[in-house]
Amino acid sequence: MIDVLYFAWVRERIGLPKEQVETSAVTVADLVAELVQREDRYAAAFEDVSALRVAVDQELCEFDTPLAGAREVAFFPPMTGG
Amino acid sequence: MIDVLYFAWVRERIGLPKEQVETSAVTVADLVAELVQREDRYAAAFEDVSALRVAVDQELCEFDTPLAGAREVAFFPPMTGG
Amino acid sequence: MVVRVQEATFDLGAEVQAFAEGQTQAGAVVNFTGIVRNTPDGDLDRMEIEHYPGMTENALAGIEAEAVSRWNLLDSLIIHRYGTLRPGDMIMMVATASPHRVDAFEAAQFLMDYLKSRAPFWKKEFTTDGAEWVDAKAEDEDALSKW
Amino acid sequence: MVVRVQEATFDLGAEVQAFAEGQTQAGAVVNFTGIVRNTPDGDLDRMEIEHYPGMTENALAGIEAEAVSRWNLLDSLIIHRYGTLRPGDMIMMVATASPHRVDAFEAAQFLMDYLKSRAPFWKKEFTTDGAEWVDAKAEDEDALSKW
Repeated sequence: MIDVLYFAWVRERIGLPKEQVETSAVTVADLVAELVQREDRYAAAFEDVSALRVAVDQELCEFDTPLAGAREVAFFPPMTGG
Repeated sequence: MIDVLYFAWVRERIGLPKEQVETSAVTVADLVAELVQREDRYAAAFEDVSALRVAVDQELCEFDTPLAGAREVAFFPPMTGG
Repeated sequence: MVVRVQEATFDLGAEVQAFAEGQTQAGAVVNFTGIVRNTPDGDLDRMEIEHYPGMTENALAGIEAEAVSRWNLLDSLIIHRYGTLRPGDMIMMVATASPHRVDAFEAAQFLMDYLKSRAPFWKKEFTTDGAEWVDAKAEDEDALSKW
Repeated sequence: MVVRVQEATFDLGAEVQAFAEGQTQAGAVVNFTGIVRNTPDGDLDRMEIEHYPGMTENALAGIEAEAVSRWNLLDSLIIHRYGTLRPGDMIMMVATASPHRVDAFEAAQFLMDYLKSRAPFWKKEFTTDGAEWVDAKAEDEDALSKW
């Protein structure tokens, strides 16, 4: 079980801020592939992963980052702080 | 007649902040040459003009700047504002 | 070295004064303040800033630690708000203190550049035309390459 | 666009707050504050700042006008003190307001670089060892070449 978080328009498209996912995905990309299979709203959110950023356990990382031992994965658009 | 002003260590070496000078100097450098002839304290202040800055009518300028029409000339070391 | 992420507004004058007064070794204090700017049409009702609690604090502390390792910084402060903000409201501030002005300026610019693109905040603008997420700017991403 | 040359201290917090609050079009406000730094030995009793009344105001206004011509500045403020100052006292501040952070930062740095070497102020330090005029730094003169 892994916590999956969504922010900004990713959250809006998927319709929830956080969920627990039972997965055996090896990398972030594998997890995305599993989610996209579920429902159209996931497919809509992950339509263009180049427009997304991902954090594993609150650290920015890449889509090929392994998920071994990860407790929390977050997907969001590029950040607009400041 | 022209007002001649001195600041910082130039003022201290010459011993006064301001004086009126009767001069027919054509340039700043001519005025410096006249002053240096007067007394040792002027010679001490103008010993190394490369260490000095000059303003004519409150505008920074060069030692070869003409004095025609000038009302005020000021001599001082490089500025240390901020 | 302090990071604060908060919904409440902050008293800019009091923060800057307290930050500068605490500096006995610093000759230079730089402060940047970000303010909610209205749209060119002047039709911005509000901005909502979402963030990632936990990661936000970690990311800002990490950016600050990186600045400390690169410049001669005696102190720094980052305050960033989330929630609903109106035009003219203060969004955030950074402050840096150093013996020398170049360090204070560069560190503040570095903090701002990283904070823009690497701290997990997202802005949504609500105008009379509707609501829209603010897009990240390519120039903000490019700004990181100079550090 | 305001220039103030004064002997009295200034209330940094109040100045920064008032400056930032006045900005309805600016997204970015940058403030630099210069503070009297003690000597490495900690033996600085006081600093005396001399200036050239009249020329000082003109030089600062000229530097400010130059900044306005180069960057997208909505507002700026320069306050510079003269007279006797003690370690920890605030010497001066500049503030800039712009729609964009790069303009606000660069204009503030430009103002500081010019003010350091082109505004007619001179500092004398009084320590337990005696009094000495502060020498201009080559790096301050060099800083002007980048603008």
